[in-house]
Amino acid sequence: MTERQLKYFEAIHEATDLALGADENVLLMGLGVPGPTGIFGTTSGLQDKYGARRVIDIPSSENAMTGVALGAATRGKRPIMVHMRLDFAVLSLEPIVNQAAKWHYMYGGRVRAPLVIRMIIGRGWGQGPQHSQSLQAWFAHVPGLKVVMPSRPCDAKGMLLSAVQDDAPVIFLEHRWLYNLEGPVPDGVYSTPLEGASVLREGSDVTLAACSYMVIEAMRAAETLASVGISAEVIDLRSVAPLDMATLGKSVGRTGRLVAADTGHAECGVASEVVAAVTEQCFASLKAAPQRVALPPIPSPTSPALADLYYPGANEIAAKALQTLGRNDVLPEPPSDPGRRWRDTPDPSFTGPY
Amino acid sequence: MTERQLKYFEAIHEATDLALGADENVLLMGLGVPGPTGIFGTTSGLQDKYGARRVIDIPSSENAMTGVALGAATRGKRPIMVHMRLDFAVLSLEPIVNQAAKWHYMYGGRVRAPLVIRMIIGRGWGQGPQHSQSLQAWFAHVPGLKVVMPSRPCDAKGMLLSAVQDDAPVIFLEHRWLYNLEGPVPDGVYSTPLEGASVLREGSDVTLAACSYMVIEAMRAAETLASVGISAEVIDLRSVAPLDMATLGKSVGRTGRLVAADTGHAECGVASEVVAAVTEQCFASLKAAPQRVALPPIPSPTSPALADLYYPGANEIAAKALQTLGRNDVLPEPPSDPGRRWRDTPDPSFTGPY
Amino acid sequence: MNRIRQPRDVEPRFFGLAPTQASFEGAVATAMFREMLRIRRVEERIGERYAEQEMRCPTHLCIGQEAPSAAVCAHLRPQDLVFSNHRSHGHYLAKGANLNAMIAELYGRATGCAAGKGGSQHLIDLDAGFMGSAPILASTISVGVGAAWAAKLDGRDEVSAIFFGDGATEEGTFHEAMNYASVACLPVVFVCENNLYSVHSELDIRQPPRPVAALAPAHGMRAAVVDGNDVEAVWKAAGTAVAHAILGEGPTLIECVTYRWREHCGPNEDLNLGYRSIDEFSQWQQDDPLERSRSAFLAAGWLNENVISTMEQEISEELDSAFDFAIQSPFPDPRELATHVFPDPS
Amino acid sequence: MNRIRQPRDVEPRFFGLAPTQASFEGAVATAMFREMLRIRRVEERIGERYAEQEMRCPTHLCIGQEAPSAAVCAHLRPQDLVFSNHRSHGHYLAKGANLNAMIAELYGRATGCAAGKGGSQHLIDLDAGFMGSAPILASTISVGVGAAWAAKLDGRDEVSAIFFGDGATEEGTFHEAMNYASVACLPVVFVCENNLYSVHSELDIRQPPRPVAALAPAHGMRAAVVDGNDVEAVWKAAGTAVAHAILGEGPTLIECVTYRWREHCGPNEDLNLGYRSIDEFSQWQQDDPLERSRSAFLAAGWLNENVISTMEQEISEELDSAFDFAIQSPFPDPRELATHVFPDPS
Ligand SMILES: Cc1ncc(C[n+]2csc(CCOP(=O)(O)OP(=O)(O)O)c2C)c(N)n1
Ligand SMILES: Cc1ncc(C[n+]2csc(CCOP(=O)(O)OP(=O)(O)O)c2C)c(N)n1
Ligand SMILES: [Mg+2]
Ligand SMILES: [Mg+2]
Repeated sequence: MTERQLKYFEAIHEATDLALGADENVLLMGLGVPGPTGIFGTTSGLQDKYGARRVIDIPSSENAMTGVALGAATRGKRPIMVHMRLDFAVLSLEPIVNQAAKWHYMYGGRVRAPLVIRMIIGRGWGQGPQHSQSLQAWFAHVPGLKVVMPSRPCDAKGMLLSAVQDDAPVIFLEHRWLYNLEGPVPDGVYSTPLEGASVLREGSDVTLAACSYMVIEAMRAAETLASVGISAEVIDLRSVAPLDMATLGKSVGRTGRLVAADTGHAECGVASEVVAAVTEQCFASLKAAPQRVALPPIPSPTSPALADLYYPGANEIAAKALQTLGRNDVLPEPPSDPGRRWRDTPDPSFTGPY
Repeated sequence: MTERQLKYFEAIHEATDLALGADENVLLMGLGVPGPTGIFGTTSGLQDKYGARRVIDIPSSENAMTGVALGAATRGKRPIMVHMRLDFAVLSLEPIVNQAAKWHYMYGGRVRAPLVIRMIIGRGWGQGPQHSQSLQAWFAHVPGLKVVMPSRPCDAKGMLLSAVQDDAPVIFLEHRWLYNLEGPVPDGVYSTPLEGASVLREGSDVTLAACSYMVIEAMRAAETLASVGISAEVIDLRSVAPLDMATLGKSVGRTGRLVAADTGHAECGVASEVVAAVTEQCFASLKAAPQRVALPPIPSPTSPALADLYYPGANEIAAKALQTLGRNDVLPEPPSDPGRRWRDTPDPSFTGPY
Repeated sequence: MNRIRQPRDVEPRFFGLAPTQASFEGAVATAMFREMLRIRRVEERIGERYAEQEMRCPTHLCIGQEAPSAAVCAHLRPQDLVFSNHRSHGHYLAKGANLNAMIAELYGRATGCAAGKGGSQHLIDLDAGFMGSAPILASTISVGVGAAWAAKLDGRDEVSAIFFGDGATEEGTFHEAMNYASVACLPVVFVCENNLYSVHSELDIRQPPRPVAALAPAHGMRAAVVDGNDVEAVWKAAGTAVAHAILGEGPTLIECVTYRWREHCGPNEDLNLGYRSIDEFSQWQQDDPLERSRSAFLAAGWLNENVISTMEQEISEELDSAFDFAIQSPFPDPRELATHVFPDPS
Repeated sequence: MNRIRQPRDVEPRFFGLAPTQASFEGAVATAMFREMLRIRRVEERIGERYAEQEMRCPTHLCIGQEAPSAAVCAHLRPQDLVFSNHRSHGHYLAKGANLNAMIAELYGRATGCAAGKGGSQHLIDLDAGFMGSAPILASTISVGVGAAWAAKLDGRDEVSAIFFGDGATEEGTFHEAMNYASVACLPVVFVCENNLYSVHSELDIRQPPRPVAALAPAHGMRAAVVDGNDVEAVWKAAGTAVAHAILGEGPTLIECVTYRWREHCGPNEDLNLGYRSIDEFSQWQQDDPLERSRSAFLAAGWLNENVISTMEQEISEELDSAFDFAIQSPFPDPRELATHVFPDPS
């Protein structure tokens, strides 16, 4: 195993670079993609390397440009489209959901639409109601889309490489707060399957199933729980559609307890899906009511004084885990920068690797 | 109680007529609203009665016209906007979800957006992948929206009247196959709350919780189950956001068994939400794994030969109910028109009232 | 403009586009006539048999609007691509796509061009360059632009012709797509079949009084509005548009003013609905594009009654066999329900 | 067009709109100068204090672009409405909205104009007719059209002025909104602040070479493109546009070509990023709208140095007290998190 460490955004950059290098048909498109800040560094320098035909800036026409990407995909191209915020991609749901997700099926398998749509989920520093939505549940609800939310640099790279190679449309969701986390990332081309969760920490008392940034919080919760003698298993869902029921089932079969944590809202969300699917399939194993940790049913407020109350984290996950165990230990506060007044930037105490 | 019977579409028409009559600020807008077929009869004659200023035809610009409705709503109007198919409203998610749902919150309560958006959910006769989507889960996922799906004419009328009076944006979803069902509808103005489920049939063995057209199928399933001695309680959710957890909890508290049936897909859908929320809150009451009845994770096929296999109905609900009871009775086929080769039009044997 | 009520209200206008100087002659004209006749007969036959309730899907007939399909596709080469909307039969047929597979698709059979999964609103025939049709208004416009973009990137000599109605031009994505086709200078011909109605709503309440074609120059594109029942006029405008596309000179919008004879969706006439007057309807019916070319081409000596009756005969036989094919084809196997959700690895 | 690189590249064009004949005189000019100066100083002060990290929200400064705000709002009456985008401070201030509440909003305080829930990207002041701003591109355009529609329905004499950037004009909804404003003949003034960039992407790669204003006639609307750093030119075009709106003569689009001095989002300069040249930047900086009117109005005798320094003094004091107000204001109470999700019954 290589010990090379990359940050999450570097892993995305490397995967994109490799994908562009390996196949002439791969295209990279998005407003600001070739620009000086390169979508938070994930696309920097790639236009210089691969040219303005393949790495292109586009008008802010999210709807039609998604249709354009779909059209190019049906003609042999493999576009990667990037949205700086998922919230902007809401304008492109018609081409994503009515069209791209269904073209293969509704034309009886005659057409393929190998399209990757990267969307960044914003958070913090007053991103507020229109720059921080985490709408993965919408995509996971729609047949024909694969929806992945890697939390680790190695998965970000391997899953992006797989996504580009897949002939289905893939929604690739990146939480902004993961961008500076570091972890080991193998060199060269490899691919990580687009389905399949990963057990990041083994444990026997309770299963913490999380996706994207909430995996970080779940890992921290597991630490805290360990300090009071509770052994938590942490599952990084990686893909939210399809869910890896085998891994979930195996874990809950052992622990009998489940906390599902998602970056989005609870109602009709990924946490609900995890709870519903596990309950339906593993009811006999469950020793306590499964619990959800998700955003409250409130739009995201801008003031840090409210945003701090809005986002659940390790504490909330740990508390729900205790609840499944019928315990009411007082948990130690997770370590945190004492100079940190607001929680609207990522906790500097956590930078990976994990 | 009046014994007057109205069809579902007549109830919608009557509510709209009353709302327009009661308040000058109520507007009715949508492509084809004043046209000769009047949105399947629900808007017929209303332009003649209330004039072309208040009952208006619009361009097929779903995005901007929703913004227009929002703007008018912020200035004291109470628009009712109509989409002939929910699938078309996908083009208007930006103004619905980023804007209308959030304006009251993100402007600190300064603005109100009393907006009703009616969307018809299509089905049958080869409506296929782009004319039959049932995406209520998307709306239910978003804070700031109220999402209702009445199944009975009396609720359609009472909830539409409430929706028009509510100062929040309300998503009002009507399944096309309900339109010709008849039921008792009180005269005059009344309002049915936008939250709160309704127990349509009492029972003690299993709870069937359904919304919209699936309520019809659940009622038929309850009949079938009764024929083998099983007493099913049928809950019409009516509102899918918020869910009426009190009614659900009370029922499952008695029956210990739950089947949740929705017209949409299972994954991150309303059926999952019902199962997750009930499990989280009523775990101790549950005697068996709750079950979901929903569309398979497949786009809607057009050929009747495939569509017939696609849509679950009373049989599937009854079968899941048996499963929660650990029984494997062979159920009688529900009565059906022998001349009916395909199930792509509503079953003529069921026309209400119920 | 608009207030087009009668065929003679259409006032041709050219925005930076000159109609082709190529002469419109016998063979070309005859082939177009035959295509229009064929489309008419296919649609009529569907109309006749729709009442049998064996074609169980929403079906939008293009009777009265055959000229743009025939005239635009006359310029397209086998490698060129067509994208279409809900009223797609004419586009599909004129591009040379498979009739049997189309009828079987309407009948929901496994042998349908979309394996029965699409129906009338989702026709496709990749072999013929008919790339797909979809009923969400304007939804295939950007997709067609994307196909043209891929062609340009790959240096393939391919033109995308994209058909849509006047209603679709009210969708913002149409503008976004025009803007990108223009900026990227793509080989696209946008074809708007303006039949004055979107379902039952007339143009005047939906759009300001200017030709749809006037939108194109605002996006830096060429355009023309022509009499869409005059197959020669459409052919002349489309010829230049396709030539510009082939020469790498970017996109063009052609607006063809025409008229739908049957109800919006379904096989019947709909004068009983009252949204259009009998007078208006009959004036347009007298302006029948098929009849206009028939008499003009007879007069020019390009056609004679014998040739026409041979055409009728051939078409009728082709249709008999297409409907037989459809009816004798099996329905999709139940296992097909779950196939094609995701592509198998290629 | 476009290839605007230097201020003098802007070539005014009028599409069916005549600039007002009203003369541009002392009091009007002075008031506009003062408003521009005030906007400049507010933005500079935000820029200075942003580094303290107490204004914790994305903030888009409009330094260099003050003229359109001042000139358009000079024509608006108290009952008229303004809708805005992410770069909203100038629009907010010029419409006479509350400065204290704006600064408190940036500081995330309970006394903010949106109770701290919105931040810089969601300003509002209903009392001043500032109806809201939102950062999703083009999202408030249709909302402003809807407000104008309500006014027309109710027979209220109200004009909606809607501000947005060149990037927003690439969104389809902008076209849909123009189409409807035109068809329904609504009292709207669309104001495009074309600063040649969308974040770091220049206009030429995003739009074909034509003024943004050329889009309007395609939708049956009047329009003009003017030098957006020339407060008089904007004022003259806007005057006619507002008058047409008031007279029930429908919407107008005014494109103001201008330039942003600071980074897209945040308080700093960004020449280090290299997406625009130092040369380009400094030419535009020399074309400072504030300096241009200052010298012109001094020359005309409408201003003198004393008046200006009084203005500076007043503004500085106003700012001191606004920042004091913000900093002394409480943060929202934790209970506020869950309020306003749904309105209480009215
Ligand atoms: C986005 C969207 N909105 C509404 C509809 C409903 N609809 C189906 S066909 C049609 C008419 C479209 O008119 P036009 O584009 O002129 O085509 P025509 O039917 O006249 O050929 C409408 C409104 C739709 N399919 N898609
Ligand atoms: C729908 C949407 N797409 C993308 C963005 C990201 N974004 C924020 S501001 C901006 C630049 C917009 O440029 P312009 O409209 O010209 O305004 P300017 O910033 O130049 O004043 C972009 C692309 C957004 N906010 N909304
Ligand atoms: Mg039409
Ligand atoms: Mg700009």
